[in-house]
Amino acid sequence: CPTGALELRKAGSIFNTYGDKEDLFVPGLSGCQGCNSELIMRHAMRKIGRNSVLATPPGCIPGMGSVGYNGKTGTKVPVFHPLLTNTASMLAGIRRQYDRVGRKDIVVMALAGDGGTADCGFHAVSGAAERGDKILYVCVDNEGYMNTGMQRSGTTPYGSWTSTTPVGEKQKGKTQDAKNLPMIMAAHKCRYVATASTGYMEDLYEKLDKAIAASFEGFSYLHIYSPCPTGWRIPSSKVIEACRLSVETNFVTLWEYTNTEGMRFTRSPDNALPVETYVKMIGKYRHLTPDQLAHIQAKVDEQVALLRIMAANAPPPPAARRPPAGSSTP
Amino acid sequence: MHEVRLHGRGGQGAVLASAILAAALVEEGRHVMAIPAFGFERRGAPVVAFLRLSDTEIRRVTNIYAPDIVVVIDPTVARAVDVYAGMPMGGTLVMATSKHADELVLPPHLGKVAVCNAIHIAMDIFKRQITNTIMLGAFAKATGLVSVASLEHALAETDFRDAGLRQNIEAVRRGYEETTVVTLGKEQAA
Amino acid sequence: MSSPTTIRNAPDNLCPIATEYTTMLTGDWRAMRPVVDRDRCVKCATCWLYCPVQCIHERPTWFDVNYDTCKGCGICAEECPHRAIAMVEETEG
Amino acid sequence: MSKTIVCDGNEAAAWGACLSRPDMVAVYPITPQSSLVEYLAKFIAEGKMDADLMDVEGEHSVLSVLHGACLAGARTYSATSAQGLAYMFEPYFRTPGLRLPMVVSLVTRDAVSPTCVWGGQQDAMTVKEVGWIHMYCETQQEICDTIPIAYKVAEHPDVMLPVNVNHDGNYLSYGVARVELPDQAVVDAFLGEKDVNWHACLDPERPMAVDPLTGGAGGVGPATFVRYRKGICAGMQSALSIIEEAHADWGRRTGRYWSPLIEEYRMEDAETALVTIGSMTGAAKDAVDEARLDGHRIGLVKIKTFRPFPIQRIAKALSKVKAVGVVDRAVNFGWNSGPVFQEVLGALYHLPQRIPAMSFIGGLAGADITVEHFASAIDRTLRLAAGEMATAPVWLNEND
Repeated sequence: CPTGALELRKAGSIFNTYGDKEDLFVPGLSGCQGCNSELIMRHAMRKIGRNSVLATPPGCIPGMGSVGYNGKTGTKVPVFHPLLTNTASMLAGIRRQYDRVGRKDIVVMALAGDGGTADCGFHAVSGAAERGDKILYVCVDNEGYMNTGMQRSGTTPYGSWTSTTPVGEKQKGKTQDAKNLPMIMAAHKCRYVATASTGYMEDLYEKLDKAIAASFEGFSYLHIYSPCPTGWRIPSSKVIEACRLSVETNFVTLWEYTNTEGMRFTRSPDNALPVETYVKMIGKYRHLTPDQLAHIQAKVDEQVALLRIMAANAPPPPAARRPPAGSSTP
Repeated sequence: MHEVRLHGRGGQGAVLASAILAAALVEEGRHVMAIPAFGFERRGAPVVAFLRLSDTEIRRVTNIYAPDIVVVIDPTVARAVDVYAGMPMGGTLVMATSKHADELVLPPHLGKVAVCNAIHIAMDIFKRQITNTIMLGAFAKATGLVSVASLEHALAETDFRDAGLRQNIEAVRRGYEETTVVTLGKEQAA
Repeated sequence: MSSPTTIRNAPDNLCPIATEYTTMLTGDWRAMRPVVDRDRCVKCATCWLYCPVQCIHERPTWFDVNYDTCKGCGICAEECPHRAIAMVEETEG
Repeated sequence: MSKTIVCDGNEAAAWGACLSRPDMVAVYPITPQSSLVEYLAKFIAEGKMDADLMDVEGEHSVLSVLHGACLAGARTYSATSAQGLAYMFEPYFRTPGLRLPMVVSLVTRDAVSPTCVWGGQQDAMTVKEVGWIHMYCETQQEICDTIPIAYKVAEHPDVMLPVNVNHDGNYLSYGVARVELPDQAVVDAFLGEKDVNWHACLDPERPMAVDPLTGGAGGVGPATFVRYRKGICAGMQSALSIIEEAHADWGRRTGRYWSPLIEEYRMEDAETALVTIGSMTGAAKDAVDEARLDGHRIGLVKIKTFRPFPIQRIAKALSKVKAVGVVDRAVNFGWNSGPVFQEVLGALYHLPQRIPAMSFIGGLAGADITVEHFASAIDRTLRLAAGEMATAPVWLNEND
């Protein structure tokens, strides 16, 4: 049984709190069957509400019609297509202007993919984080350019099949490891950085709460791991199961970072299942050799070890020095 | 119209001096166009700035190739560049040097030479070899094209990153007072 | 300083904007239809929590599916802790 | 009260921006623009200018933050050059389509390679077809005055297009001259209330989707896309008269009347003409005067507004001459000529007769175009008028 009584109670509690809140997307968005991005979008905006401005850079999120086609929109809040490369910058400009005119309560946010965040748009994300621009940046990481036909990105894991890291005689999937973007964002000393998974909705909701609050103080970054049934070749009904197994095997770790309390795991990485349990259910890993699998397991272990060190060394001195007046650094 | 070329080294403020001179000339109702010759303006490298002044509108936005006045604010830069290049018959040289005018080896067609021991004055005032504003005083004395009062007014409008206004006013005044002008008798051809 | 948020009718050739909602419905994408067993449903809301199109809605004693938008992904049936949802084939036609 | 200062073109641009009261200024330094953004930062730090300064990580983000700010209601300003413009190109291309009335100074510079950091108009000429209005300034004073004029044009409801106010790198950016700063109240009255996002905004009080996918081969897509493209063309054409009105209005308020689209110099009885653009024009006028002293009836047409291209004005101005020499500070590689030359040829096609024209290219990568260079160009144009044909461009600095 994948869900115990505890998880069941959590679903009810989220429903009781948010079930009446408005779904801020139209009923008919053209995400694939079982699309986890669509799930994230609808929950996130339901939580955030109408006093927001939403950027959805090119990818599945606008691709499913959230910014609409030919004069019709799919979103009930102000929404726009930034460029793939400039999401964080455009948001920073919006936020600065609204701060300037005293409208400081608007959530200025992105629902962006991994490509526009980790690859070609990274300069903008890094720049906005360094400046402490007060925005909420949600990266929906489906490990590649799923909207344009499943090409590899900087967050595609080692060994993964994609349309540009195919499987053949001479090469079997991606030959490099993924970059760990949330760790990079933690190194920017953002106001808030967290990882989340839709397999752990209560955790996701709590992190959204914190991320929204932090976005009024500085750069707030939420990285949500998001299996793509189409691009990863998993049955659409198995998406949540994939989420859960990715976490239970430590392939995905759930943690949060603040610049005052450092890093902490929000779900213990102890007693993890072998990573094989996860990858064997994902079609894009079907070709893995034992060596490749061993490499993935080693990288997972290595990453968890590093995170443990960071978490163990976490809390800095409690009364962190305040930046001088006039500083925009959170 | 007069065409002026300033020679110095990067970091001595030759370009800033041309801008201050431009402001002083405008103060006196003249038209100006000052253009720094552009290269790699690194500290110590030879630097050139151009300035045109006229009582009527100046339209051309071009470099200067035949300056009737040359101002050399660094005593050693003449070793590296031909400061007399393009000067017409009867031109004026304003030179920062510890030498007397008659000790200088000058080309035969100069009309006037003015010398100022600017380094000595700079060490007095700034404790460093900054000669640009001193040589503006020397320019005023040598050419009579601008007054010390106008230069002082222009200085007051200038942002100095290092030295203060009071020091620079003193620099202009001493530059003016301690410049010796020698007419060489060659009148301007034109 | 306040920003003048003048509401004017912009000409329709100026800049692509949209204020009307898309009316597309995705119910006809479905090959398999989730059917809720009302006796088994305990209203735990798990189906609602994980439904990507958020087409689950509450009835007095059970959770129901809006078939206008349900794409038939099967997550609700997979995740239901009480096996209260079955995926059945849509009829041909 | 207006105030006289003596400053270089970059400071003049910074003052023009300051007087236009932008809300948001985004900057990234690049030669020869750097001192311009340093002036802006200084004005803001000293409280002379009430704008938010965003020092961002590159030109791509410079324009991007301004897109966001503009859609949130801000009047915006920035400046760039050459490689910065190239890096900015992705959001640059997008700006006219969103009809964002921004003003960005291009401190024109030649583009690599060969590596160079000096003036030239290759950068601005390379982006002429994107939908930005382009105005080229001749003097420091014109830079200072044209920036407020540019806002007036950009924000006009019948235009709603971004404007580049261009000035030549090195010769104008660092060249120092007298500049009359208009009184703030005069500029305020000239510009009036800003309203930059009435047509498209990102505001929870007016929720809308900005820039949904548009086009495609079916349904309403093709017609919708065409409608927006034609809208930009219509805005450009409206701009021709609005640029003239704005310059006239500026003249009435400040006493300085700049030629808004083209300036005709000694064209009344001209038999041949030079066409110039930007800061080269002053030396060209001096050369025209000298040629006139030698008895040649030559005139000059300076292009101030390059986009939209004032086709009719140029055709009319050149309708009576026997030959035209067009001097460019950039290269059109595909036509083996200067880019302005090609534009002038297009305008001449509107005349019934065929007027021979030839292309001169000079002032690349900081090279000087002197009065002597123009004298040689005039000489060659006179020979063209006399029947000596031209097939290749003349490279003015080839033998410097």
